Amino acid sequence: MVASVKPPTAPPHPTKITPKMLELTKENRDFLLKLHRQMQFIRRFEERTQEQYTKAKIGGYCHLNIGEEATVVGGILPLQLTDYIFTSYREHGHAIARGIDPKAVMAELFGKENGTSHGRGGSMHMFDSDLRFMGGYGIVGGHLPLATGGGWAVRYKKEKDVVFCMFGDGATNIGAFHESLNFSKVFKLPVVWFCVNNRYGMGTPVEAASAVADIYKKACAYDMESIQIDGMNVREVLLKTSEIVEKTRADSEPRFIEALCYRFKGHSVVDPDKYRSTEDKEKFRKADPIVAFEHELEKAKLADEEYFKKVRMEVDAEVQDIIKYADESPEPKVADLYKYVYADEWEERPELHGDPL
Amino acid sequence: MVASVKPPTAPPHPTKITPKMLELTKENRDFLLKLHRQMQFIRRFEERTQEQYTKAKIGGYCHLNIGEEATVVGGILPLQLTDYIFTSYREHGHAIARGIDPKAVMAELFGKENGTSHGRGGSMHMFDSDLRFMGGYGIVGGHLPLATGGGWAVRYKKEKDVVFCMFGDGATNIGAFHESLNFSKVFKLPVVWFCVNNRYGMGTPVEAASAVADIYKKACAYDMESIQIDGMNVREVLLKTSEIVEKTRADSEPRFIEALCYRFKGHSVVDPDKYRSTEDKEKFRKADPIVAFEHELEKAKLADEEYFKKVRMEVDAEVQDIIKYADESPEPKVADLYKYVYADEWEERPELHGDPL
Amino acid sequence: MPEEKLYRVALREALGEEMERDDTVYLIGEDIGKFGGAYRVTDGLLDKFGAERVVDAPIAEEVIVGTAIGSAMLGLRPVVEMMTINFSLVAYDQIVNNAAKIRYMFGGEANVPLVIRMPGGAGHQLSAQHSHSLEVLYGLIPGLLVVAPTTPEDAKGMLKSAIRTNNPVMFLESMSLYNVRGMVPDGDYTTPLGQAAVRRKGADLTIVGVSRMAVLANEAAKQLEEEDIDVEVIDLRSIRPIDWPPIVESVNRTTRCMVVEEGWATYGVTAEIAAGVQERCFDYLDAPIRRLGGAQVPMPYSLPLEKASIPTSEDIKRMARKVVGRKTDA
Amino acid sequence: MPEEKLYRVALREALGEEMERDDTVYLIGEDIGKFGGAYRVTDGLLDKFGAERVVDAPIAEEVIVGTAIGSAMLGLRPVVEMMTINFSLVAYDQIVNNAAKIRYMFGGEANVPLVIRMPGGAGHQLSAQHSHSLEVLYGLIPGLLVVAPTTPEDAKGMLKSAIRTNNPVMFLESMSLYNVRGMVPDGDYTTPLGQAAVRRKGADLTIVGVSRMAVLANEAAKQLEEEDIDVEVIDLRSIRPIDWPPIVESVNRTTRCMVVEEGWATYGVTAEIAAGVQERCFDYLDAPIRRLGGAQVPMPYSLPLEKASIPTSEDIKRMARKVVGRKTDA
Ligand SMILES: Cc1ncc(C[n+]2csc(CCOP(=O)(O)OP(=O)(O)O)c2C)c(N)n1
Ligand SMILES: Cc1ncc(C[n+]2csc(CCOP(=O)(O)OP(=O)(O)O)c2C)c(N)n1
Ligand SMILES: [Mg+2]
Ligand SMILES: [Mg+2]
Repeated sequence: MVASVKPPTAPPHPTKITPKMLELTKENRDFLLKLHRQMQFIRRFEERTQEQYTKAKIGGYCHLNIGEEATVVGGILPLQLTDYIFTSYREHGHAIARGIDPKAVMAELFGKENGTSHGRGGSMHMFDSDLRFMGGYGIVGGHLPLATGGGWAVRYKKEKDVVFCMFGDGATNIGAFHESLNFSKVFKLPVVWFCVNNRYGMGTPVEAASAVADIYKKACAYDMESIQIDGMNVREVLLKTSEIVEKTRADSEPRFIEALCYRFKGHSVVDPDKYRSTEDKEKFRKADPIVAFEHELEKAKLADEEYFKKVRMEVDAEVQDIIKYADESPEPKVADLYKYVYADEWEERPELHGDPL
Repeated sequence: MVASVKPPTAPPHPTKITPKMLELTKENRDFLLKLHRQMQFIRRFEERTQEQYTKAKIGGYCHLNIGEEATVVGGILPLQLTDYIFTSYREHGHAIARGIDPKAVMAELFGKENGTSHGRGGSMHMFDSDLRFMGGYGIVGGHLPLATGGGWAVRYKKEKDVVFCMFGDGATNIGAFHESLNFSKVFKLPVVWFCVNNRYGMGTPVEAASAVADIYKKACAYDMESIQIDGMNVREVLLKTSEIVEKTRADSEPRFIEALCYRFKGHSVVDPDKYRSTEDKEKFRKADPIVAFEHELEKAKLADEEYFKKVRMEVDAEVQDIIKYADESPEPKVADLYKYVYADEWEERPELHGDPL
Repeated sequence: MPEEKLYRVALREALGEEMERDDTVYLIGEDIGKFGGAYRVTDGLLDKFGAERVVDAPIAEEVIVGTAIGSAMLGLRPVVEMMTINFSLVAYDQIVNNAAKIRYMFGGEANVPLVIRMPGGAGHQLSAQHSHSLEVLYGLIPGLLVVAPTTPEDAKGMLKSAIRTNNPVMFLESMSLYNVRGMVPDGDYTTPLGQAAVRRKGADLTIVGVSRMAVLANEAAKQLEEEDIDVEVIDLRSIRPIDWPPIVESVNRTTRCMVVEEGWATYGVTAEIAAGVQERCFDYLDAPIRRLGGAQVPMPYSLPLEKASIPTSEDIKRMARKVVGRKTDA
Repeated sequence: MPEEKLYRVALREALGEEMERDDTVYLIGEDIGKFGGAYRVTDGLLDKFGAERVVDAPIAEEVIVGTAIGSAMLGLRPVVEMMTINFSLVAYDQIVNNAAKIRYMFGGEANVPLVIRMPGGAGHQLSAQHSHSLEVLYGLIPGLLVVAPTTPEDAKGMLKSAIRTNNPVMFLESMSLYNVRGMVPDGDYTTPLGQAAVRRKGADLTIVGVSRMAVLANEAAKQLEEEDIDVEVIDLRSIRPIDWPPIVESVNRTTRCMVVEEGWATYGVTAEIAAGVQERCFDYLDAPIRRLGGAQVPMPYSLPLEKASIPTSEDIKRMARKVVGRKTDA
């Protein structure tokens, strides 16, 4: 990974999240405000990403995390830096929460050489091996078998890392989901399956696609511990995820988490989003995970509207800089088109390029 | 289908199996003895199939039903002739129990033109559209989506038929299983999923491959009614299957049955079967479904050893004739190699044959 | 009266008209109903035909295709939409091992009247997992018919033929053609499967184009006219079977041939065309048959890299000049 | 000392030796341990290396391949056994969309050192769903290396190379070769990937054979000697990349070429070879390049039909005579 600096917005990775750390007390103020800032940063990053898409600075499919920030920050923060993450195409926020330089994330969105994947991957394929961020993937459910393999490798090497695999509600209906959960349980792999149930797979509501609407119940077929959590509440996500992750680290048994949330925008930035009712959208808007957390912080007198405003301004300025950075970054060289297809000596074999004679 | 005559061994298809019909009483004697005869016929058919394989009259992979006769007869008999069956490669007995002329089954095994599939399919691919026997399939789990489609068509046409889908324990770990069960429940399709748990998929015991060893429990992930039955007891299989099938016919909700049994022979006729303990084999041999049923019949004084002997001799003679028939049947013509690849006018298009110029 | 229509609208009309004509025809796919289809081909059909006939399925390509096959065996005529050909790989086993083989392995006792529609192709920065063409994966398989229409007229007429045949048809659309306009005849008509179309007559060189590349080849041909290169353009249209006679007739006349596809040329569709042409036209050929395809890379996201990966009409012209022996550029 | 060994034993030795050399190498597949492998290639390895390194997996090809890929990204070197190439279609998405693309789509930041071994081919009356060759499905895909060794020596040496490279390798075995014997060098050796092998020198005709057909071509060539036809036989060995230099050198010398595969020739491996040879050797060719492949049908069970579906050395001879212009038979 080519990111130049570690992100200023990355929160500390505490050794272990405890209930105490999440209490709304003065002592915890720094930590709590960092959580808040992180969510706010991701929100702003995504809003500006959408804008840059409209300006044609970003292309392809582009799926935003807006509305899901509590699952993003709350899901990823409890992980150790030695843990592995496999996730889907809706992963800009995941990458940032993991500590990847947001500049590298934006540069990737701009298709630039200094993006996380050197501009080859784009929105759906962020990657960072140093941070064990093992990729965003575009085939729904297709990365679950890979996460299983991550768990296999950890167990094989007798290490104590956890593999964290994030996917949507829609992904739980595809065959690879079933094979992966079963396999992980049969071989006792240290994988935490983290389902971000935003209640829709594109235009299809979860209950129209899944025989059980409470996704966490699907784990019964694998005799796997499974919980459902409020994915709009960052403190709950953080705490419950941490508990599950540490249990899995201790006994190398896979576990399942379903985090209930809602995506505030269309499936991707070009989706006119006509299939959801205004009432529904309103209802969930009211439960905005950032606003809800701000209310908590305010009520506990840990911060006030002025502070939140300041944060919004600060992250806005940061994202401005990031966009500038991405915009000014270099494009990949066309001469490097075939670079990276093969490893080692195969990289340069011309017969593998198949150029016309 | 080219079967010339309906099989003498096919039992009647009663409108509906009732508990009463299965009581060990004089009144039921005819019906019960027909069940017995059917199982015995299939057993003998399979033993002789194995022998013919050794004589190289039969080739390819050849999977026998020996030991599983109670699931075969008990599973298929409760179906109406208008119901549909999709099954796997271990289906000679299934075809016979359905009422396909055993001569056509053996002819198929011999690769003859008058086999159920005109010699093109062989052991794994028996078919009969008149009897709605929709095929034996060779890709593990690959026919479950087809059965789902059968259920879809029945629902679409607003008919009252049931689709009966038979598969092994090993097949429940593959993705297509999950997708099919979920889909059938979401759309309320009249499919009965019938798992023949013979405790092994090739050399792999069920508990080494499946996170839950009680396969019927997997249905929980689809909120589907599911039962486990004794697959060594033909009366139980018949009764329970009938109940489930009729429920599904009534409400068009998919249901799941796990029938516990054991295969007495290797996975296929060439398998030396070294992976199962002698104790295990002995234990299950003692529970032989045919012997067990004979004991019941004897105890109830509905038949005696002499009768059973007579049946064995009779079915043996029948199978002899069948082999002779198959042996004397004509091979497909090499000139017909391309017949059946395409339907209608496409069948004869030479550019689809791709013969060398 | 014939009218100018979008390719996607022509497809929609074919679907709607066939559904009206035959109530065994139904559509199944992901987000084809309420969402209107990822590429809006099926937009409006749910309202017209209801949820029984325009089925929004779970994200589960294997059972979607399997359901279609199974129901086809029982007499329905399903039309599947795969959101893109890339996702069809998840259902590849169902298509190859079931749809294509069922008729044969059951000795002709079953039919699988099934259409699988799917867009392919690059040019939208969708990167490695969403951008490929892959026609050859289906062209290879006995038991399948495979077509790739390039005009609104063909899109409609061939889709109707595909729905009416009793064979499984892979109906390959191109993302980049959905917004193309063209005249569409009035009323009910069908365009036969299995036939190539000569798009332009010419004397110096035959270019056979696959899917969207046939359109580009036509553009290139127009421009080459100014350079006094008279190109015949054949739109392959049918990938399985290949319609050899017009190709052979053309090459025997022009004595030169090149073949263009958007996908990877090595082991691509163009390999078969080139191999087949040299077998059939050997004595007439004045130059080797050249092939042009996309760069042999998983499609990169970066705009300049993606552009460099897809054949352009400039690339076609460059190669055409070479094949006819003009040295107008390096 | 070099010794005569079975092809399957040579493979087994390669696996065992590589596992001893490098403890990141492990095997995963269905029934490769306790059962000993459907074709007994892995027999005995479970006892030697334990269940952690010889993994009996559930029947779930997608997660088997996915597990291998994921663990390879984390530094292990998995060797997958697919029971047959036919079942690999269930995992085709994982192979194409993940194994082959991961390195590229993540800009070179990940490697996938992975081997997938799988037997293909017909001749055992396994019928439509268990008998196909399908090499081209993998040959097409950038990011993969694809090989098909035909001798015990190559089987061992190439499998070792496959395990040692940092690229995903599709290692295509042939069911019908497992019992073939041949000399295998002593000790640790590797045979490079990516290279064709000239099996026999000749002056009249070049036959390029794919997988087992290279063996048959060799037999045919011996017999053709008696008819005074001097055939050069090239064993393709590497399906991706294709090793063009020895093929081109040979055809330019013999001026005639034919290509043989067991699979379907239309859109098959032979299409690419024929297309590529005519591009490279056009001025030297004295006859069209001919292709021979299996009958374009889902493989029938019936013995006479199956026999009629697979190229024989008689078929090769017949076509060879035609290519060199002998009219010894119709
Ligand atoms: C195998 C496959 N089928 C279809 C698609 C198209 N597609 C992309 S995202 C998506 C919806 C996924 O929904 P969900 O898993 O709930 O995740 P979300 O987008 O809501 O985060 C679909 C259908 C795909 N990428 N892969
Ligand atoms: C997708 C696929 N993988 C592997 C195989 C090879 N195979 C054939 S039968 C079988 C075991 C199946 O076990 P189970 O489902 O329990 O059925 P049983 O044979 O016990 O009746 C295997 C692995 C196959 N045919 N298809
Ligand atoms: Mg969702
Ligand atoms: Mg079993």
